[in-house]
Amino acid sequence: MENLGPLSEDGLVRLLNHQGEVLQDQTFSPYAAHLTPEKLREFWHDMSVLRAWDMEAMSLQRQGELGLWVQSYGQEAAQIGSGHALRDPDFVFPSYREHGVAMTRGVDLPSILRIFRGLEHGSWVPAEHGFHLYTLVIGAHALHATGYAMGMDRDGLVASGDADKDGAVVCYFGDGATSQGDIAESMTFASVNKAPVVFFCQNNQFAISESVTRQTNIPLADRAKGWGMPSIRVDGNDVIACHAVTQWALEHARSGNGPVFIEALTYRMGAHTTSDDPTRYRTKADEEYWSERDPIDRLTTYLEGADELPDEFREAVAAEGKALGARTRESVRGWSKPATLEMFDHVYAEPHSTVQAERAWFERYEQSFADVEASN
Amino acid sequence: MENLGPLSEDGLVRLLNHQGEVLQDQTFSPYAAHLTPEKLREFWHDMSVLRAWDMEAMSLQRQGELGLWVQSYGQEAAQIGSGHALRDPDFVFPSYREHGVAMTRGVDLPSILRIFRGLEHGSWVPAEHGFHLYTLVIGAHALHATGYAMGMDRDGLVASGDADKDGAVVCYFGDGATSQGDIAESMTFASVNKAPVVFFCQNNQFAISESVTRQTNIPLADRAKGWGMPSIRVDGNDVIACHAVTQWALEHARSGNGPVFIEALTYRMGAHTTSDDPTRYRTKADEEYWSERDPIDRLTTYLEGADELPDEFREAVAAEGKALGARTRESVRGWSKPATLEMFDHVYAEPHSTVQAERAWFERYEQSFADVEASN
Amino acid sequence: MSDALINATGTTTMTMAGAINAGLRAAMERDPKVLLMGEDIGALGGVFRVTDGLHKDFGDDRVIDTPLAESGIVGTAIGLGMRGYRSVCEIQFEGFIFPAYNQITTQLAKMHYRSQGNITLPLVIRVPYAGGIGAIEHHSESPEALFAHTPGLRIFSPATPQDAYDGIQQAIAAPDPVMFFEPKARYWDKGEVNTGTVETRLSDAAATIGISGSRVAREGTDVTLVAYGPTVRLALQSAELAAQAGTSVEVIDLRSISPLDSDAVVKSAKKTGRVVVTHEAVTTFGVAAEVSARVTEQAFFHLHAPVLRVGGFHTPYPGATFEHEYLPNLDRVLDAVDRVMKH
Amino acid sequence: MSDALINATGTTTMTMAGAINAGLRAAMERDPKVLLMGEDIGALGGVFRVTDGLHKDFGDDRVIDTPLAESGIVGTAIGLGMRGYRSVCEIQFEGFIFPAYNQITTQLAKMHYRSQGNITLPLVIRVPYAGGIGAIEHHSESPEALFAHTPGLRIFSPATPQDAYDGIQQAIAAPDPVMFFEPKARYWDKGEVNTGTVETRLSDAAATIGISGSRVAREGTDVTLVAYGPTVRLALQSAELAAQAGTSVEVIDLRSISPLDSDAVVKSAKKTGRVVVTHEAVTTFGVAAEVSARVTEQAFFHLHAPVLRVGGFHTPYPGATFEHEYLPNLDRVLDAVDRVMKH
Ligand SMILES: Cc1ncc(C[n+]2csc(CCOP(=O)(O)OP(=O)(O)O)c2C)c(N)n1
Ligand SMILES: Cc1ncc(C[n+]2csc(CCOP(=O)(O)OP(=O)(O)O)c2C)c(N)n1
Ligand SMILES: [Mg+2]
Ligand SMILES: [Mg+2]
Repeated sequence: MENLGPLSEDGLVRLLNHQGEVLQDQTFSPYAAHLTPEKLREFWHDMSVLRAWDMEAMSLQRQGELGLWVQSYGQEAAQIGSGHALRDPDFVFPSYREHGVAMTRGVDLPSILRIFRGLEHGSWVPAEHGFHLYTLVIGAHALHATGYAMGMDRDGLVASGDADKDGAVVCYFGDGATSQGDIAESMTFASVNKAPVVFFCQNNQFAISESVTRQTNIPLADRAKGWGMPSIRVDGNDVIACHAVTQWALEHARSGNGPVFIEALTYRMGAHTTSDDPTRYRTKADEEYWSERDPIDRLTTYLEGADELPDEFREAVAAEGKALGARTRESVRGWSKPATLEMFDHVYAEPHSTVQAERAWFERYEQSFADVEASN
Repeated sequence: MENLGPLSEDGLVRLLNHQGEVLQDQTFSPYAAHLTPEKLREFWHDMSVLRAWDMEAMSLQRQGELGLWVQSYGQEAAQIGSGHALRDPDFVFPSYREHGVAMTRGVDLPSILRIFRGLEHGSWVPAEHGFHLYTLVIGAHALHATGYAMGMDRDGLVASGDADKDGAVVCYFGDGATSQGDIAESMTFASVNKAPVVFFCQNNQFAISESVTRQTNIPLADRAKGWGMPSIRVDGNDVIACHAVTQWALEHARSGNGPVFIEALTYRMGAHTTSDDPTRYRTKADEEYWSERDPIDRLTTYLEGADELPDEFREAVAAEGKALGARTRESVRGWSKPATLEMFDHVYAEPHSTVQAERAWFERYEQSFADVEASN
Repeated sequence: MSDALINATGTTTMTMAGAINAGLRAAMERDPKVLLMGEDIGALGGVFRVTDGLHKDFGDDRVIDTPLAESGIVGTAIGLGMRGYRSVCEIQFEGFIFPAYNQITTQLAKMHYRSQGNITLPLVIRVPYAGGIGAIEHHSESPEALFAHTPGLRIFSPATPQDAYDGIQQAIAAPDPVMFFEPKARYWDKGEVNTGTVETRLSDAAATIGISGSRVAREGTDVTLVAYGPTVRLALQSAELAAQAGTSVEVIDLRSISPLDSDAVVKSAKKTGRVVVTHEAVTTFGVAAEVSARVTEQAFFHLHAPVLRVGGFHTPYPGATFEHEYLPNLDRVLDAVDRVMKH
Repeated sequence: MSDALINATGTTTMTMAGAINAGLRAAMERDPKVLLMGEDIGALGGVFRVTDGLHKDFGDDRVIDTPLAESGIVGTAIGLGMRGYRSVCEIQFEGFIFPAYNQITTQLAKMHYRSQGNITLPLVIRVPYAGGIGAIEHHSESPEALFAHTPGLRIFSPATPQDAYDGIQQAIAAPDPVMFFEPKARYWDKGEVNTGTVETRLSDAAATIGISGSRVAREGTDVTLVAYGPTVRLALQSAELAAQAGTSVEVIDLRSISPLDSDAVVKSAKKTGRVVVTHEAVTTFGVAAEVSARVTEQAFFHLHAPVLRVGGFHTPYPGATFEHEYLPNLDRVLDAVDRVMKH
C-alpha cells in the first residue's frame, strides 16, 4: 500500500481550480451541472457575507466584547458549498466552526455570538433549523449524528419512495477529530446500521498547532476504507466541487445506501481561535501559498471571467456585509446580562430537589443583600 | 467497493486445509519452510496439552472450584501458531482468552486459575514472561501495547542492526473488540509512531452472543486499510499459516516498518464463558461445520499422512495432559484463602493515609472478634 | 406529558430481574418509541437475562444488539433521543460503563441545559452493579458516586422487585436521563409485585416523582440506618438483629441517589439522633459522604453521635475471595450501630 | 528509589505557569525517562504555554505532540510506563479528560494492585482546571471528585507557585500515578519560588510525602476554612476580611485531595470548633462532602456548628456571564463564616 501522505493532492476532486478554470470529472461534474451563474453568485454572496461577518466578530473579540472567537476564515467554500446541498429534511451536526453551514440553515449569524459572549451554550433551536448546537468535545457529536440518522431511517425518511421526502444527516468535524475513538465508533455504528450519514471532514491541515501529519500517515479520506465506506477527497477550497460531492453523498445516503465519508482539503487561513498564535508553528510562506488559493478569490476569478459578477452586485453584497456587521455590533453590545437566577434553569426538565433547594437558598441570599441595601 | 461480508473466505491465507493438505502461498510459504516435522509435533503437542488442560479447568469450574472459566477451545491454532513466532525480546498483550499464548511464553498454566478462583487479578509477573496480565476491559490493552512498542523503539530494540535483538509487541483481541474506540486510537498512535506492534485479531465469529456481522460489514482485516497499515487475513484454524503470517508480521515490525494487522478467522468451539449458553444464539449445524474444521484434527491428519505422529508420541502427550490436569486439580484445591489483610496491599506503591487508616481500623476490628472469642 | 398507561392488574411474585423484564415489556408495549440497546440483549436476553424474550416479541428493530462499544451505545442513543426515541441502554456490567463516561458526563447530562430546554433526552442507562456474586474483576463495583456529582443526571437504584418494576417504567417515562443501577446480587431475590401500583396515566411529573424519593423500609427510633440498592437487605437484617439486642433501627432505602432525598433522612435523623450510612461503594468520596454532610448541615443540633459510614475500603475491588470482608456485612453494620449507640 | 536530584539554587519570582514549566524542565534534565505527551505542547508550548520552550530544548522525542485522542494519550503512556518511562500527560482542559476516563479509572488506577505490585506506573496527568477565566463550555470545570473516589490515584492541586514547582517534580518522582490539577485562573499569579526547597535526593517516599499533605496557609482560632487550588486565594482574602470584622480564620490549603490530609483538618477543627469548606466544584457529592464527613466522624464532640460547604451549584457550569455568582466568592464564604460563628 502506497503512502501518499495526508497532504497529497492525490484523488482530489476539483471542478474549479485556483486559477478560476473549470475542470471536468466524470462522476461529479453532473452534480454541478445545475449550477447557473445565478446560483454561483449566491455562493459568492454567502461566502463574502460570511467572511465579512467573521471579520466583524473578530474585531468584536479584540474589543473585548466576546470572550473568544473561532473563525471560519478560509473554509467558506467547504461550508457554503456543502451547506447548499442540504434540504429541509436533512439535519446537520456541526462541530464549532461551521458558521457558514449555520448560515445556509437559516441560523441568524449574530445569535451565534451569544455563546462566545458567555451568555449561553447554545443559542438557536436545533429543530427549527435542522442544525444541532455546536459541540466542543471533539468527536462526541458524530455519534449523535449517527443515532439521529438511525432515527430518520426508522421514521421512514430514507428511501421512502418519494425522493423529495428523503433526508440524511451531515456531520462536520476536523482533521484532528479523526483521531478520537468516537469518530471510529460512529463509522462502525453507521455502517452496520446503514445509517444515512455523511461524515464531512474539513481537513484544514491543523488541529490547533498540530499538523495533520500528527494524526495520520495517509489521506484522511482513506480512513473510510476501514469500514468499506465510500469516500471522496475533494478540494475544500473549490465551492463547486464541495457542492457536487456533497450532493452525490447526500443522494447516496438518502436513498438508503448507507454512510459516506468526505474529506475536504482546505486551509485554516486564520488562527485556531483568538487565543491562538499560529506564528509559533507555521510559516508565512505556507500561509501565502494558501492565500493564493483563497476559496472566494477563485470563484471571483471565474465569475469575472464569465462576466457574471457585475459591480452593482458586488457593491450590494459589500453593503449587506456591512449592514450585517453593524447589526451584529449593535446586537452584541445590547445583550444585557441575564438574571442570575436563570443559571438554575433547565438543568432538568422536571424539578430536582437539589436544584430547587439551592435556587431557593440563592434567592434568599441575594435578597438579603437587597434588604441590607434597602435598609441603608 | 465490494462488500464481501466479514465471514467470507476472501483473501484468507491458508497453508494447511482442513483435509490436512498443504497449500502454497508465494508470500507466506517461505515463512513455514523451517517447520520440520519435529516442530510441527511441538505445535501438536502444545495444542493438545492446552486443550486437555482447558477441559480440566472446565470441569473444575463445574465442580465449583472456579467462579468462571473462559475457554480457548477451538482457537488453539491461532494461539499456538502465533505464540511460537515470538522470541525473547517480544512482548505480548493478551486479552483474557490467550491461554495458549501464555503457554508458549512459559506461564505455568495452573497459575492462571488463581484469577478465576478469585484469589487475585493477575497471577504471573509480566516482565518475567514478556506476557502482560489479562485485560478484561475490551480494547483497553491495545493502547498499552502501542505505548509499550513505542517504548521498545525508543530503547533501541527495533531495527537495531542486530536482527536477533530486535523485538516487537503482539496485541491480541477479539472480533468484538474491533468496535471499541480504543482499538482505533491504538491504530492511529501505532501508525503515526511507526510502532512495532502486531495487532492480532482472533475473529472467533462471536462477541458473546453477537455474530461478527454486528460489528462490521466487511472482513475485519480491512479495518487496517483505514490507516494504510498492512493487514493479513489468515485461516485461524491453520496452525502453520498462523505461524507463518505472524513471523512475517513480527519481522516487519521488528525491522522498523511499523504496525501490522492480522485477522485470524477461527471459531469459538465452546461457550463464551461458563456463564454462557450458546444454544440461545447459534445452531448445532454451525457448530458441526466448524467442528469438522477443528484446528487440532487437521494437523493430526497431516502428520498421520506424513507418518510423523507415532503412537508413543501421542501417548506421551496424552499422559502429559493428564498429569497437568492432575497437578492443576491439586493446585487449585490446595490454594487457601489469603490473609484478609492482604486485600489492602499494593493499592499504592508508597503509603497512602486512607489505606493505612482503614487497614489499621480493620486490623483492630478483626482483632476485637479474636479477643471476644479468646475471652469466651 | 408522555402517554404512559399503566394498568392495574394485581400482584405477582417476581424476582427483581423478572420485575425489570416485566417493566421493560410494559413500557415497550405502551410506547413504540421505546428501544432497548446493548450488548447481547437480543437472542441471548442479556447476560443476566433481564431482556429475556423481548427480542423474540419485539424484534430486531426494538431490541438492538449493538456493536461492542459503550460510547457508541450511549452516543447513538442520544442522537435517537433527539428524534424522540426513548432508548434504554444496557451496560453489561458497571465496570464497562467507563468508555461511555464522556458521552454521559459531557453530553447526555448537559444537553437539556445547554439547549436551554430545547432538547430533552429521556434516556435510561441500565447498569447492573455491586458485588457479592463471586465475580472476576470489573464485575462487582459500585460507581454510582462517579455519576451523582454530575448535574443533569438522575440516579435510581431499586432494592426490591416492586421498586424495580415501577422504577424502570417511571425512569423510561421521565423526561430526563436516568441512570438505573441494578444491584445484581439482588436479581434473583423474590418479592411480591403489584403491577397496578403506578397511576394509570404517567405524566412527566408523576414519573419523575416516582424515581425521586426514598422510602422508610422499617421504622425505628434509636438509629437511622441509610442504605440503597444492594445494602437495603443487609440493613433490614441488621435492624432485625439490633432489635433482638434492644436497639430500634429505622431503615431508610434511599432509592434515588440524585436527587438525594435528604429531607427524609434529616427528618429521621432528627427523630433518632443517630445515623449510619452503608453502601458497597468505596467509602471515601462516596454517597455516604454526601448523606453525612447533609445530615450534619441540617440536623446537627439533633445528633447525639457523628454520622458513621460503612462501605467498601479504599482499594480496587479485590479478588472475590475477599469480598465478604471487603463489603459491608452484618458485623460491620452492627458495629457502627453499637458505636453510635454509645452516645 | 528514583535518582532525582533537586539542587538548591535560591529564590525567584515566578508565575504558577512558569513554576510548573521550571519544574518540568528540572525533572526532564534529571531523568531522561521523563516524557511530556499531549496536544499542542510542542512548538506551541501548550495552550497555556506551560511547556513553553521545552520542545525546543528537549526535542520531538521528549516533548510529544500526540494525536487528538485523550484515551490514546493516557493509554499509550501506560504502555510506556511499563517500559520505565515517566510520562507527564497534559490534558488540554479538564472538560476534555473524559475520553480518557476509562483508561484512568479501570487501567491506570488499578494496575499496581492487580499486578500485586509488579507493575508500577509513575505517570502524571496534568489537568488545567476550574473557572473564573471567562471561558466557554467545558473549559471551567472542577472534576477532581470524579477521580478522588477511585483508589489507586493520587490527586494534588497546588495553590502557589512554590507548591506548583515542588509538586510537579514530586509528582513525577513519585512511583504512583498522580493527577495534577492546575488551577488555571492562578496560572499568572506570581510568587516567590525557592528552587531549593526539596531535599537533594528525592526518594520514592520523600516524593510521595511531598504531595500528600496539607499546609496551614494562615493561622487562626475561631473558624477553620478549608480550601485547595483555586479557592485558596479566596480563602485567604476571606480570612483577611473576617479578621477586620474580628473573626480569626485559620486557612488550610489541602493541596492533596487523595490522600486527604484529614488529620490536619481534624486537628484544626478541634481547635476552632467550626469548619467551612470551599471549592469550585459542584457542591453535591464533591470533595467538601468527604471533608465534612471526616471532620464529623473524628471531631464531632469538638464542633460548635455544623461543617458548612461553599461550592458550585448543582448545574452544569453556566455561561461565563454567570460565573461570578456561580463560583464561591468572598460574600458567600463570609456568609458561611458568619453562619458558623453564630454558634
Ligand atoms: C476531546 C477534546 N480534546 C481536546 C479539545 C481541545 N481542542 C479544541 S479544538 C482542538 C483542535 C481540533 O482540531 P480539528 O479537529 O482539526 O478541528 P479544527 O479546529 O481545525 O476545525 C482541540 C485539541 C477538545 N475540544 N475536545
Ligand atoms: C468495555 C467492555 N464492554 C463489555 C465487556 C463485556 N464482555 C466481555 S467479553 C465480551 C465479548 C468480547 O468479544 P470478542 O472481542 O469477540 O472476544 P472473544 O470473547 O470472542 O474472544 C463482552 C461484551 C467488557 N469486558 N468490556
Ligand atoms: Mg483542523
Ligand atoms: Mg470473538
